[in-house]
Amino acid sequence: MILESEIWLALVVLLPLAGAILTFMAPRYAPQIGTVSGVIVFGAVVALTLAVVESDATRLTVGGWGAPLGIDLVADGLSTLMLLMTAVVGLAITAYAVGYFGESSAHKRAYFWPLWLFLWASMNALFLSGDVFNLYVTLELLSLAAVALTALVGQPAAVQAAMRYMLVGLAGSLMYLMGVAFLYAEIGVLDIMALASVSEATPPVFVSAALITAGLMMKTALFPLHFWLPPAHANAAAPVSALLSALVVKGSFYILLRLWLTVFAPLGDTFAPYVLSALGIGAIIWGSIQALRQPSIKLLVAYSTVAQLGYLFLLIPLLMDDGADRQAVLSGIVYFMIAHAMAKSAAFLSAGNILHALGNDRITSIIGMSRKMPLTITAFALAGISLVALPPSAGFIAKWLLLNEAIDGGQWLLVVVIIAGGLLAAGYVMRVVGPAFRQVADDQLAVANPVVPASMAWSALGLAILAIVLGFTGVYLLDVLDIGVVILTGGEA
Amino acid sequence: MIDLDTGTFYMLVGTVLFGIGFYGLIAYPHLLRKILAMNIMGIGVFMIFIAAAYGSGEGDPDPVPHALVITGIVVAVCATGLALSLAVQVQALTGSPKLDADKE
Amino acid sequence: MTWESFLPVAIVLSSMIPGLIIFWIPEKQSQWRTGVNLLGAVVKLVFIAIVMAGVWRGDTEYEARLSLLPDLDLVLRADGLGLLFVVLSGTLWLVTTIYAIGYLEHSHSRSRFFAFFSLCVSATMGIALAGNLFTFLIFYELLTICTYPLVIHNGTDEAMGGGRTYLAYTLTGGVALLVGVVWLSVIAGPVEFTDGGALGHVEGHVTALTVIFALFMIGTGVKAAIFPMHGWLPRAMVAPAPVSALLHAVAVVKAGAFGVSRIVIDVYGVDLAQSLNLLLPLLIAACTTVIVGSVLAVFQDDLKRRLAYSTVSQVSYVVMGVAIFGPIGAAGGLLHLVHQGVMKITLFFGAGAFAETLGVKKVSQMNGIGSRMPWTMAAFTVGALGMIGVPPVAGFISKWYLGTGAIAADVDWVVLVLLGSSLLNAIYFLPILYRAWFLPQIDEWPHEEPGPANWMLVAPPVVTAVAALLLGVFASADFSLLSWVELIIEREYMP
Amino acid sequence: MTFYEILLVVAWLLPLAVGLWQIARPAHMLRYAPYTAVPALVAALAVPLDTSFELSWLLLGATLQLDAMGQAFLLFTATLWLVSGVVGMAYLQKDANRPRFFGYYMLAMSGNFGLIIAGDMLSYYLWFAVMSFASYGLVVHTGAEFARRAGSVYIQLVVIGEVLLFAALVMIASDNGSLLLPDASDATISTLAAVLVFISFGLKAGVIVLHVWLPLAHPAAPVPASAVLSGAMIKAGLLGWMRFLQPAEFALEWGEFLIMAGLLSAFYGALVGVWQHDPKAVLAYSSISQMGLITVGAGASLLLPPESQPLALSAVMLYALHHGLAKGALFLGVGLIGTSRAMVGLLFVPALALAGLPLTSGAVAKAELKYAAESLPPVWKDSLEMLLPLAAIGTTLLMARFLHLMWTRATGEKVPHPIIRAGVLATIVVGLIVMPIWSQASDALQKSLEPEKLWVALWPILAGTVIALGYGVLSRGMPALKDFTIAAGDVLYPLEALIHGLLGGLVAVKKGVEAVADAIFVWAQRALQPSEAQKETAVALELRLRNWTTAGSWLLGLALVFLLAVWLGG
Repeated sequence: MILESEIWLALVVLLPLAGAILTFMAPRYAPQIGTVSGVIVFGAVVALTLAVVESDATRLTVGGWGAPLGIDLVADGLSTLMLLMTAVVGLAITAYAVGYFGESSAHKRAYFWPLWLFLWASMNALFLSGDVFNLYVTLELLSLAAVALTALVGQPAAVQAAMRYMLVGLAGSLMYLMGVAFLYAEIGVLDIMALASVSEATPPVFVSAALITAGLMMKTALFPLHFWLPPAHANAAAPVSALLSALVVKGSFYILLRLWLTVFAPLGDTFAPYVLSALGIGAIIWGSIQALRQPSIKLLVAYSTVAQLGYLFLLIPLLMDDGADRQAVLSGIVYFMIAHAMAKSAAFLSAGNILHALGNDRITSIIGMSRKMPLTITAFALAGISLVALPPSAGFIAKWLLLNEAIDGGQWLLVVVIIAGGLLAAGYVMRVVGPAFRQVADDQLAVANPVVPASMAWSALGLAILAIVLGFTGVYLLDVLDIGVVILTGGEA
Repeated sequence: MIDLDTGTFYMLVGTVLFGIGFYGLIAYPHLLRKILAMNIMGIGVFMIFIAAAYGSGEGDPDPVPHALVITGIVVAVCATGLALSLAVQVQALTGSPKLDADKE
Repeated sequence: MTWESFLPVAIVLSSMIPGLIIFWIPEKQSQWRTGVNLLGAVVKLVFIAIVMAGVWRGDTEYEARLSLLPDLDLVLRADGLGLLFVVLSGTLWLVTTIYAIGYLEHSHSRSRFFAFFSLCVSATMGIALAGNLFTFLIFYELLTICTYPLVIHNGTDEAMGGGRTYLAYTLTGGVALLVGVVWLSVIAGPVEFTDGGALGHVEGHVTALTVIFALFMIGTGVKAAIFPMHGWLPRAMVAPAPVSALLHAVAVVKAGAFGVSRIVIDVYGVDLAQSLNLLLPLLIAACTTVIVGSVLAVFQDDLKRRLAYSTVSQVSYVVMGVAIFGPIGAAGGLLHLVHQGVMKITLFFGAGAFAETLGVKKVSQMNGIGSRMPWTMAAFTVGALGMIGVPPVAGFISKWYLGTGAIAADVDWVVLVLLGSSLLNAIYFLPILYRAWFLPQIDEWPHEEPGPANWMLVAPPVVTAVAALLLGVFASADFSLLSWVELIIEREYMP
Repeated sequence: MTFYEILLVVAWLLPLAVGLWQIARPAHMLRYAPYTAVPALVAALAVPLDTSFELSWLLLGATLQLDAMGQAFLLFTATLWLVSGVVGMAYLQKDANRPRFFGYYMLAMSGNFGLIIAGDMLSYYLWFAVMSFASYGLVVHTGAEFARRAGSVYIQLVVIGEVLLFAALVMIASDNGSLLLPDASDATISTLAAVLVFISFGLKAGVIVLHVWLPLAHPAAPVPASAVLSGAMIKAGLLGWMRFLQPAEFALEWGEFLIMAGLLSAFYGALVGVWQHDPKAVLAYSSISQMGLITVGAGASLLLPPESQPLALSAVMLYALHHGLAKGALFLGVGLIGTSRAMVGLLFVPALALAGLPLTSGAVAKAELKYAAESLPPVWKDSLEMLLPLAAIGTTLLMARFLHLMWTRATGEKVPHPIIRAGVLATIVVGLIVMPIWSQASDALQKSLEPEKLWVALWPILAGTVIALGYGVLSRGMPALKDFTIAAGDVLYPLEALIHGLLGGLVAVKKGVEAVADAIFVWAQRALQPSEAQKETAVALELRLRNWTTAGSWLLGLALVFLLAVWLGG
């Protein structure tokens, strides 16, 4: 029996939720249940994608309530791609976690699986939410799961980082909610499309835009509000770092993107997009500089995230500019999100392997390790290639799109920044890859015979390879993105 | 006296509460204070929703914000719970109810 | 996929697949590694031969296309110019592989080495067969990436430093190229390499086209080691000899020079380039490099460094040829693309063999080496004389075309540069020959391996030296390189 | 391919093939080495004139030919290579490096033959190069300090010559679109190209100032090598001039220039040569001087009206032939040092022939030269009539010096190797026999025997002899005069000093550039590389951001900025 495409909308949220509950109830079998759930969720997302490709944008009114009180799930090209990105990274992280939480304490394992699947469910729900309040709820749930996962390691630094992350999450969500409240007070609807069709440039919308943008900026860790990210991402367990950096920050950015394309579209010709772009520039420079300074690999990778997130904001002015090819700009930004998700998760998982095998992740420890941990170092190097945006990689295609639009729009400052960011990235990636290739005698290695479980090594490598291979699939991805996206950027609503 | 209608008044109060909460969040290093400040912020937001439900005061109040506020309160309670447990852990692990960077 | 579209892909894959396989071959299974390597190299040559025959006849279009983004295709296409480079690198790959097997007999991480080595060759093939700027860019950067592990193969501080310099230069160059390519496609749409130039439909944009050209020249010039972007090359000489030989004498630097040719001939077209006044600055840059490289070479005692500076100088001959407006000069440049490769690889093979067999790394240690390693030194001598431009070694033929081309294009002063360069070449090569053949040996060799030199180290330079001789002696035979170059000029340069 | 064509190819390639083999496999075919010149000799005698054929696949298309000039050159060249080779085998009998020597010997021989039968400029260039580079091996053969120094000077000038010739060829080819030698005569050669051709071949021919390598290299090489260097290879420069700069398109000034350069060389060679103490150096200077006279002939041929030009050219060829054989015999004769005076006495024959004693080849050649000079414009005719005898006096003095030096070294301690003796004899005899046959063709012999010519030929020799004897008597009482010498290479030393100065300047410039570059590099590194303080500041600033008060202020501030941005930017 072929299910109606709407059903998949519900299933991609419900399935991971069910998995979370099951793993919580049967902690002994959590890895097995988690793995199976991961595969099933992945399958469901693929099925949804196929359904969306076939029947264009899809909408499900849960329980038949309908707006304004009911919950509407909406899948268009953008959300489908986000779901797919989450599913791919999620599957790899699931595989990785099986090895990572294998023999270590049962306690961590017992909490990791339900929290992770719960996070996945809220992530999927977030991408499918059709109204601004549901976005708040899913965002908050996402934060809570992420915070709990951060604290999972239980070390003081991790708990402190989690606490800070918690406060950031709450403050950000509350600002967002405040913005929603203003919006509702002014317009009286919550559905995004409905808001988009009636929103105008009035003072309450201004206030709302400021609050929402500021709150989401902090949750997306846009410079200079990124202060919470490096400690949280660096101190969490490796699979958690990977999903925080690759996915969770994308959640809040997704909301930002979606709202600016619709509800706040009337504010597109103000200075606001330029402020975002300027902060993006700051992020690229500052994040890269910090990445060049960090003594440990995970911190380095975390600061790399700070830098890379800057790229997402860089071209917002063009995205909001009627004169530019907005569709192409959006393609570039989305492609960048996806490329970054693959590369960054691969980098964090490799860093996790190094930490696992060597007992620490200091850069000095990996001297000469390319011989001993070839898969891991290769994974990191490949991920690095995508982060630096060297061809042929997804990062390269993304940067190509961004660069193309920047040049087309005559934004030469942005061209310079994009380029400089790439070179700086090369600098910090080489800080890891270079020493790994150094040749030293066995007795000078940090650990003579490092051991990494196969599932960990391969899931990192798999994601890294994907970060390269996705460079060849641009046409398909962008075809998917085009579904229903006319409404977003065409201003025809 | 400035003549304020009820809706606008509550909206202002909500905004002020949000501001106070925000100040509390950033000004006091003690985690418990921060969590409480967060709750005050939340209450401020809810207040605005209620004010929005009130609208101009004529006709029936809009039911939607009420539903939202209830949902919001549930979420806030969950969050507060998690935050408190983390704060306890911080205290237990570091011996201080403050984050490192906030200690002067 | 049709047979015609499969072949260009096959030429690229026939070294990429062996490369990827070799990664997984355990360190000690050297027979397997050798087998896979040689098999790939031979299979590639077969594919190349088939394609060459078709292109020569001119009745078959070998093209494969993969769409990466709307309006952005990955295109591999075999044409005369591309095949010139393909044949050069394909043939020399086989020779170098044999050499490398002998050279690295006792080295560590051989699987890694040979794997990246093969990948580099694939990247070079991709550069040669790229059908548009985008594809060129992709393989160009791929080459940068795959070469890095080879440069730092020894893993010493010096090697790491060399690798860092290498990356710093090439990545910066790549960035310039990237901006240029993007910018040009914004102005002109997707740019396919077209005989006679691809920008015929573009009107105006004079400033932009000029700046883009400059960006291209920076991008390709870094790899071609055009002064003052040559700094990486001598420092990259810390790499093992086969790397210096194939990659830094042939693949990498030639990729740059080849890129210059592609851009001038098939993107801008000589006429447009000339009318935008782009060729003269390029010519001046090339001539400066020729002289500066030679002058610096004179002062080097380290043999490989001397050869590296010589490469800096010689590769710019190719650029010079392309920058001389007219078919004769262009022919000279393209001829030198091949000639320099064959001669310089001979020299590097020689240098590597001296280092590996006797531990001789400096010019000042080479006294009497001619009687100890006569075959290798004889090959080295042929290469060196060719570099100076002594007939009948191939180098003479290309210099001849460059010279006559320069006069035909009314840039007579270029002849002076050729003269100066020949003199300088003589200044830094002849003393080596003199020491080797006429001076008695000083004490003992620094690090002598007992017994005769490994044949795998001796045969390759002899083969390439003979090739360098034959290329010169039979320059105007029926199926010679020269006739191929003339075919290119006729079809692509001024169609 | 006809038989004669094959013969030409064999004549030219056999020495090359055997020579390469010789270098690769020492001592394998050593004993046959000299005889690789035989096919060339046969070819010179047998191949019909004006045979010409193309090898289109070779280089950029090569042509081989044998014309009258080529035949004459091939004849004496092949003879000389053959005889010197045979003598050399004996001379170097105990030399361990003999195989290497003959390897280079054959390569140079092949080059020499190749350039003679080359029908196009590129082939000429190629074989000229082969010969020049290969003979480096001959010059430095002994490995002595002196030889190495000579070799170094030699090779530097060879390279310069090659390079200049290359430039000239490139220009000629571009202007004319053809490389064939006969075409060069129909075409116009730009003045610059002509100057380059003059210099590059002048280096080989030893024209004054360009001669500096010659007095070093010829004496430094072993005897058989000196013989071919001075007798055969030096003529390649001359042949080059004649091949490349044919009269038809040549301006008068060039003829005058060549005559003046030739005369200068002739006198200069004699003036410096007489102060040498090494018999071979004396001979080398004599070569310079004699080549000067031949250059005069070449110059004269340009000044002559077209109908008289063949006469001048045949005079030049005759002179070249004569000088080649005579000088070859003298150089080989140096191998007789230490033998009896009777042996050394044998050398009087070629010496007197060089001086132009009637009935010798020298007299014939000189007569022909003078005969040609008679058709010159009056100014030149008169000057040459006056100056040529003076040159003959110079030659006589040189020969006297040479014979004196040999005479004093004739200690009689050694019995000459029979082959060496035979070789010297053979060269003399061939010279004596071949010359008349040749000169018969142009009536030169008769001309040289006319009474007034006899006296003209004779008096300079007598005068020279008197001066030499007078000097001998004078110097006996004056040791200072006896020991006076001019270092072989003469103006080389100031030239070298000059070049070293220039090079020193270059090095200084390079150092300066490097210093500046270093300074910039250091500066850039410092500018790009943040200082420790800056690094710490960056890290500290980053940590500072984590403070909630700071972060919260940023958040609030940014929210306000946004509010302003949307509010104001309507």
